[in-house]
Amino acid sequence: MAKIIIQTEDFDAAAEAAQITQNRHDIGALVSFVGLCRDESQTLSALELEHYPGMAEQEIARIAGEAEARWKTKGLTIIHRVGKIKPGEQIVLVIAASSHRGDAFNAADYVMDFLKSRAPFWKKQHLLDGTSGAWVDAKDTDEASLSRW
Amino acid sequence: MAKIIIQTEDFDAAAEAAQITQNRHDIGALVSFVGLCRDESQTLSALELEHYPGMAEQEIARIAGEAEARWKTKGLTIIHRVGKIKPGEQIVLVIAASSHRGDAFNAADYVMDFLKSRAPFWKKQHLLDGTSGAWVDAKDTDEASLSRW
Amino acid sequence: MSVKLVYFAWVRERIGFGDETIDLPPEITTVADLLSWLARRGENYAYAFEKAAFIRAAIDKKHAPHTTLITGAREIAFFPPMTGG
Amino acid sequence: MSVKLVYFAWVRERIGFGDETIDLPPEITTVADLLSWLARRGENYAYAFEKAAFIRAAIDKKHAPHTTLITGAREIAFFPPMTGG
Repeated sequence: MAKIIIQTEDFDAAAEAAQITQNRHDIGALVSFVGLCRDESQTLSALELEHYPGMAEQEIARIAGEAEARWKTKGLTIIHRVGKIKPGEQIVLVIAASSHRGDAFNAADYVMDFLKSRAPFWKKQHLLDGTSGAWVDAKDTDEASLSRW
Repeated sequence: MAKIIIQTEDFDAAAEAAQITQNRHDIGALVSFVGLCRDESQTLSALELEHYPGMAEQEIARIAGEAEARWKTKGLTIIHRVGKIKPGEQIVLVIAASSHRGDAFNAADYVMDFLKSRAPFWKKQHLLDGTSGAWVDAKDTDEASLSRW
Repeated sequence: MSVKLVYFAWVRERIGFGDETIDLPPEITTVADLLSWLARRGENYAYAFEKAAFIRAAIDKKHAPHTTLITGAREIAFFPPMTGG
Repeated sequence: MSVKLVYFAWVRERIGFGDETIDLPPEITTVADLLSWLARRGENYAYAFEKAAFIRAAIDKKHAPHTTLITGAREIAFFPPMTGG
């Protein structure tokens, strides 16, 4: 069973990884993905993450369950933040643990791919000049990436 | 340029990740791989990691360079421990940072695949009963995995 | 049939509120029917659903293609393509 | 030609030491030649190299297939397939 949290606060990736591996000697591979708020143009004040309460948790649980059915995971933690997130801050964490690296890489990669295109979250840009910018558009490449699986 | 270290001491994955991301707003994805010492049979006292000094660093640098040429990375850190490592302890760390998750996942996955089969490290088992067990055999699946790239 | 409608992101912004409960005429049987019917309710809805094919829907918190029957639905959501992660 | 030979893992254990510097007869020109020649030097070498095709080699710290010419090599390493990571 995956650990799934949606929260406004930041998360501690190292503490989450330790929680998965502590007192276990059967985990050989731990893959962590951290998604961060980018701002290459230096115009962004924050991204505001909106989500569909209830559905977001349920949809992530469904994606996690598919990953767990497909690969031999020994731990799967997914934390997604909502609310305003500043450039450089963490948005999402996926940790997959397994005996072998292939399963851990695949599970983390799979979860992130489906999280991007299937979990009900939306990003709105708040700009440094005080205006609210556009909503971030979904990328065709994200949808196309799903066909890998 | 990748940061490459071979050391006997343990490493701090969170500190290494922070070193890559600090004061930067252009990193959107950070993939970390930690390889741990497994002991599902509960017979292992430690794995002893032997390496070929000089060649190990050089070979990892070559693998890292290929990953950096192939994917758009904005940070790549590789730490490999040598000496005796107990069950549950960390053996290897690969962190790849990029704007987008695909590049970060691919770079970390690629580096781990080639590290396994091309970097001159060898693992010997020391057992709880005081005897020295066999050297760990290379797996055909590791060599086969390289054909993905 | 009375159903709760919920809106997210720019669909919510364009409509002007996040949820409402409405009575649906019996001829509205699919998500696509509901989208067309809503688009005729006012300028705000017309604006939100101007590219109807682009809008995603969920019935009772599960993704639902536009061909899905809405019979028995308690909550129907409309939102743009998702951009989480 | 004088060359430094280095051995790792169970190749090192079977031979009994980690390195040596030896003079090679001129007819030894490839890694494969060197492996066969070493295997005839004693029981320890014969044991280490009994499955010669399985043994990996490096010349001056770069991987070298068995067909590689050893001309000009300063350090030649022999070791089992690698098991790092």
